[in-house]
Amino acid sequence: MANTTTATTTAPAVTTKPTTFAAALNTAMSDAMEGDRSVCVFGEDVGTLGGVFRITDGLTQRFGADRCFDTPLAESGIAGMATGMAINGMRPVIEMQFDAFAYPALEQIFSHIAKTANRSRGRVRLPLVIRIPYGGGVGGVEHHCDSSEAYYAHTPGLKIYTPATVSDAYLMLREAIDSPDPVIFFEPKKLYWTKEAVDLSALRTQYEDAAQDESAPSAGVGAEGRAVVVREGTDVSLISYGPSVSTALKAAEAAAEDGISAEVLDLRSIVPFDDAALEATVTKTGRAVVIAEAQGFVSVAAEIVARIQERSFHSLSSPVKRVTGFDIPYPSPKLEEHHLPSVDRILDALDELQWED
Amino acid sequence: MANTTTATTTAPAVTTKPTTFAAALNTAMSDAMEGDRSVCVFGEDVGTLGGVFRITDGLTQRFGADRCFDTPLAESGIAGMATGMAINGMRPVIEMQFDAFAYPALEQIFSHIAKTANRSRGRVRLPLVIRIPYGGGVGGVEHHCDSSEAYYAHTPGLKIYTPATVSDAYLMLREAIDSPDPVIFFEPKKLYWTKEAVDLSALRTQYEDAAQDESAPSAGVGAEGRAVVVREGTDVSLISYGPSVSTALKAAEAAAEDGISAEVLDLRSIVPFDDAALEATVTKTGRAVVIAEAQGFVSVAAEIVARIQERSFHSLSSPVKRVTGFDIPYPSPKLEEHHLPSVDRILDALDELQWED
Amino acid sequence: MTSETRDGTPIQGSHIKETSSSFGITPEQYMLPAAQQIRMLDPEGKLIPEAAQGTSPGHEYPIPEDDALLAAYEALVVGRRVNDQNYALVRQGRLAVYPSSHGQEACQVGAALALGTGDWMFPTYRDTVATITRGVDPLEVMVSFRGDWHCGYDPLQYKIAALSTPLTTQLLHAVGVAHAAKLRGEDTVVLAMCGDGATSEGDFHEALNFAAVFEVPVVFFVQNNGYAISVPLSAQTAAPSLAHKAIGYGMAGEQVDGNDMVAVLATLRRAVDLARKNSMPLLLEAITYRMQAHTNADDDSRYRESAEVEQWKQRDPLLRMRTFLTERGVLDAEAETRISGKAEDVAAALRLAMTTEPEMNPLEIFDHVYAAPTAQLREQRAKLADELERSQEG
Amino acid sequence: MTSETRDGTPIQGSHIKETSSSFGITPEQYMLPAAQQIRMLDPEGKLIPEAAQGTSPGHEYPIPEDDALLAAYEALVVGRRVNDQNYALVRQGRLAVYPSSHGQEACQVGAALALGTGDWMFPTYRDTVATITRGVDPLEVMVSFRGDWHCGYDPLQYKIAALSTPLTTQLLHAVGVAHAAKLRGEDTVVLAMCGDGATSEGDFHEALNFAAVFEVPVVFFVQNNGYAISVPLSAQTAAPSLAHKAIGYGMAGEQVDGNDMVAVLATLRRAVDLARKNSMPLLLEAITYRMQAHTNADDDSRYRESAEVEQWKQRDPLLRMRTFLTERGVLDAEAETRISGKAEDVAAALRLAMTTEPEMNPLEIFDHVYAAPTAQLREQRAKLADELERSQEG
Ligand SMILES: Cc1ncc(C[n+]2csc(CCOP(=O)(O)OP(=O)(O)O)c2C)c(N)n1
Ligand SMILES: Cc1ncc(C[n+]2csc(CCOP(=O)(O)OP(=O)(O)O)c2C)c(N)n1
Ligand SMILES: [Mg+2]
Ligand SMILES: [Mg+2]
Repeated sequence: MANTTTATTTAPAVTTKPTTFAAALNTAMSDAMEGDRSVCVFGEDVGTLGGVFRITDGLTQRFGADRCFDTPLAESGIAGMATGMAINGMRPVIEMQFDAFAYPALEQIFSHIAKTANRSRGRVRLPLVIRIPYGGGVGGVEHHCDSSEAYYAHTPGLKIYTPATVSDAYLMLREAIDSPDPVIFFEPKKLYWTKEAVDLSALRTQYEDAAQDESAPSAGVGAEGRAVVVREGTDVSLISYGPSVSTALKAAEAAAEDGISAEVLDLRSIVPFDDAALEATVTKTGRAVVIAEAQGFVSVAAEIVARIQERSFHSLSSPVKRVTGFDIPYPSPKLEEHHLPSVDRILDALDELQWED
Repeated sequence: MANTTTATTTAPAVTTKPTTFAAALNTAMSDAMEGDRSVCVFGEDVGTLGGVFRITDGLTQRFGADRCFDTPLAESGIAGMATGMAINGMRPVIEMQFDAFAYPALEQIFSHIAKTANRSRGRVRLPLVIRIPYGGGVGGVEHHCDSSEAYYAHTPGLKIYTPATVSDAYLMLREAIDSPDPVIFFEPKKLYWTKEAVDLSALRTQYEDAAQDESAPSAGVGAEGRAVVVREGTDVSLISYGPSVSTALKAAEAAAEDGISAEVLDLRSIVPFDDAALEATVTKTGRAVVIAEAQGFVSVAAEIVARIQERSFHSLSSPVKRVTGFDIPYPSPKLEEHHLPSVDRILDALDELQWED
Repeated sequence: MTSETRDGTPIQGSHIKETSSSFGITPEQYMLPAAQQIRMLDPEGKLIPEAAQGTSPGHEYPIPEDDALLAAYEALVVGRRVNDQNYALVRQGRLAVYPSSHGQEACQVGAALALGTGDWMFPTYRDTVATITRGVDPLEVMVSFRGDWHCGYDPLQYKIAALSTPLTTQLLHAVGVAHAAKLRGEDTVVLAMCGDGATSEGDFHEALNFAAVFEVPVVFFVQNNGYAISVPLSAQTAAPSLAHKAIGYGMAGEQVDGNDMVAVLATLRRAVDLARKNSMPLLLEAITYRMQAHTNADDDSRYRESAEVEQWKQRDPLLRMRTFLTERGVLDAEAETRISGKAEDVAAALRLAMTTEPEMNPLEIFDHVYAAPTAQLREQRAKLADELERSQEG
Repeated sequence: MTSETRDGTPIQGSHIKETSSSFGITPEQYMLPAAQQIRMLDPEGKLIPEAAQGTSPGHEYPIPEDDALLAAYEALVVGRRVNDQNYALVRQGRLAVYPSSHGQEACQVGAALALGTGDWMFPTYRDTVATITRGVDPLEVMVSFRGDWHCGYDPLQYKIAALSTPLTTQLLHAVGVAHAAKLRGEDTVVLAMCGDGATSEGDFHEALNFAAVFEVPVVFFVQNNGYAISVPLSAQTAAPSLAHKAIGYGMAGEQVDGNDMVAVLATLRRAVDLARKNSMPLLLEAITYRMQAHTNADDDSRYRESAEVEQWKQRDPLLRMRTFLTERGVLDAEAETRISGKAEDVAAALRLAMTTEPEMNPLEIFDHVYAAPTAQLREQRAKLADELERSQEG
């Protein structure tokens, strides 16, 4: 398992050229396919077209149509076939075209993918990855912008990863593909074309060296989860994941101008959940705001709030706040700005944290 | 809308004979069918057989196979056809045979049933009810004991009701059928054969009189939710719903012997959510334990904890505790006692509520 | 022993047996599509001699009357103009997205014109032109493609469901609408539309099966335009044809040249007729072609040769119909002028409408989630209202 | 124009064309089931003359060798004994639940015996006997029905998936197993089982379509036992037969008398053979009957006449096979004694095992959810361990 405790790579940043989140995902898949013949990629339009977001671009050309291929248009079929292939020794990486179009696969995911290892007493493991582009901010029409992570996170037996940076896109997808457990891999659509100066080949070496080094401590997301503090602060903790991390960072910057020092925690994996990191930051700051795009009711954000109060109650100087989407169907492109957690809304939440106490 | 603010009926209890939860549900459907030709009932085995739990027993005989009928074995089909029938003027009441067997219908439920009113700007409403037997405690095998309410509760556009008493089984199902919104109606399996001295014809009169009386204040679950305090107490609030209410009541009784006065709140509707009742009880007691059968992670219980701390933080003397199922697939009949919230586990939680403070 | 054949199967009880025997053929012959797709106009727009129209016993279709054909042509011209206008508006950035049915207009028009006013239609995101042809104002249909959150028109008023995006889900709603009508004794026919790719989804199967078991008058109309985004039909199915799927449900299937307006209208009309008369479902597969990319977000050069597209230009439904009607003496210069004038008016109205931003009240996002907003939504609404107020002040 | 028929459909590329032409028939004739269900033994157990076996060109089946038939008979007798023993154990309250395949044993046995050791089987909750026949210890299979949380046996060891309860989901897993094998160049055949009711689920459609498109050797074996709990086949489908569904996927379908051990084995063997040789899927529908209630929780008197059940007793697969093999001289008194002795041994082992409570460690419920328990699960495990400890003390 790769040692990736810090989100930024330690490789020399001298000549790294800007790399997109999409390229990082694409390279993660092709590196995994290169190293392991059992890794295969399939879904709707992932072959010739390279996916509607082009995340699988070039994989069919490079590895052949046996290893990256289009399926008939049926998501339950895709998930079910992946289950069978994983039973029979493969490591399928499947793509759901958009978040809401994974719903036909939910029975396969809830009743089989999540439960197979358990009901076979650990004899049959399903090392498969379900990639789901999720979230808004891209002007998508209805059914194309759901944040559906809560459905999966509530289901025991699934791991839930969601990267927020280009290097995590690479490292976490490699880790997901290598995981013996099924991983739902949530990709924030709005980050696909963001760029960072990241050297993918350095990351590859780092990941593969660590994976080979049996004696190295497993610092991957593994069984513990591994949140990272992406900005240090002392007054309040902003807890988020995936597409909301960048919003949290911007809010922290704005808050700094008002003299509030906000620490930003990127959860990275929702399952496993990193309670230690959460307790550490909240104990340090005494205040917290949880930020996520999904509708707030019965959401991952609710779970985070519950955990904070259960585990760090006496450290809290004020109630934990949530800044989430409203409890409505995802609104239209023209109105999504009013729905999504925004810097202003986070600042409003900070204002309400009873600083006078 | 019926005035049912208290869970117990005000009708004279003199000659009421013991009535089962199942009979209350059955009578609610047949009363609704009697009063409104657009009400129809369908699903797997609900016709000739009367359902695997016999909840629809006799409806086909009484109302004909046009109004209560079996469908082919396909849950997405059932939910999808119900959607179409509701579009075209009917009020379908459909049965999912067991909780986990509703999963094939989730795309229909999430992407259409929950969203149709909104995406048609309120022009097309779907007055349909999806009845789902749920929860454990009946020695069921795998896939037969899921508590899946979180999936639905997280989905805006659905109402989520779950009765815990025989009279609520009647009144809330009538209300669900009369609701202009789609209602997911969760029936605790383990209560089906419990009996209470309830006079169903008195409840019928009560419900129908209130429904006719336009001037009466709408005291149904309506748009507000309507939790009820089923046992008064002063030291701690036990918050629960559906199958866990009786466990909470037993725990309250046991706690009383230890000198702890526990108030028990039955939420009854998860959506809409009754924040006022929740705030009232927590403000009063200052301590709370949330009890639910479902796995705790990203669950309705998590939401309740989050809401309590958001809204009643300064009333709390200690962190809110959760007593829920573990984060595992529902275990086997022989082990379910170790998984389900038990009186002992609730008492343990009470012990941890920092009474010394 | 023959009576034991196919034990327990209910073919005796279905309308298929009656219907097929009224044609003097076996149920199997009736359910399986004719050996060739039904075609009445050749690619040049000449009427094909009856014997070569692809029909076989029980699969003969009468040619619609001239005025119906002229009305269809008019709708074709308007539909094409709407498609092309919207395509241009997308390129100009004045429209967010538009899945064009350019090349498929004969299917679009046929779908709308085959139905009576009491009938229902269930369209997909690609069926804007069908919706307009049935009478919805183009501006209303375009509401959602402009980026609004609702479907624009009133589905109950037009008896047209909101354009459906989750593939194939709407076919089940169509079955439900038909079933509700049947239970009330109404003879509503429902036309349920989907694409070739969509036939792979489980809901397709469940919808056809429910329709056949409940014997409801639903015409399943599959526009097989060769692709599901980038995926060609050959990667979607190995069936002899999509129409062959009908027999697995005890239903009749037929294949029609979807770029032949005459054949599309003729087959759809008969299907609607049979469905209504016998209260039974049918499956009609129209072979057509998506001339443009899936949507403006798509790049079709990645998965098909432009030569293939060029080839299909030769079978343009509009040109074939124009030639046919002109040669038949049904369409003259005057009518042509009137029709293209009408098409231009529709296009002009679309252009005009797109010059202004649609008016949207952000607070309305809370209003229709439930019949009455919950306390929770009222709270959230108040929060947004407060933000909006402050931002106006600020 | 003929070359334009069925534009874009890939029948040319599939194995169906080759296969059918090797039989000298058209693809359509090959894909559609023979006019009658395949049957080799009459209800009394007499061999039916070849001409009356229901075959038609391309649908002929050779009779399996005598020792294969004797082995099948032995498995039938053991299977029946297991069914009846478990039924009794349920009545005595020593087993929680048991969906019996009493009456369907010919299908159960055929499924197991048609496969090679490298092949895979995907059974449902009703397919205990098939699983045992393939070699799993009856006590292992019964683990879950006794109320444990896991499937008992090791699916990878036996190449038998855990009995599946969510209907039809397992057919897709079967396709995946076959596809993985195919990609590695292995010639594994996968037998995927489901009931008549299960064919209505969307996953049935998706599985057959995926199998046909990816040309994988999966034999879909539907045991049509007339009912899905209380719902008769006539309320499940209006198709001429379930086997007719094959053609909608470009697959061959066949119907067999599921209470005729000889015909079941013959048709399954050929299906497995063809699937392996041509890497293609097939659909086989066996007409059989569920002699007992759905499970012990069911009351079948609510939905069927006992006369119907009586009628089916006349076609008991075991008795038919015994008569046939005895008259053929394959089964003698000695063999009969040996076989019934074996069946009694199996039953005795089952009875003995059920006298003791299964040993279960409650803490194991946390151990297999993930390859390594998460911190969260370790915390919950510790909590339960503490409770258990305290309750032992208390
Ligand atoms: C359930 C679901 N899965 C995936 C998609 C994404 N998607 C939208 S259109 C499309 C292709 C549909 O092809 P087809 O049915 O042939 O219709 P066409 O677009 O060609 O008219 C896909 C995959 C969707 N809308 N719904
Ligand atoms: C998805 C799903 N829906 C419903 C059920 C409940 N159920 C269990 S068995 C059964 C009937 C199945 O009938 P059939 O497929 O004919 O198999 P049989 O029991 O007759 O062998 C039903 C409805 C289920 N197990 N899974
Ligand atoms: Mg298409
Ligand atoms: Mg059956």
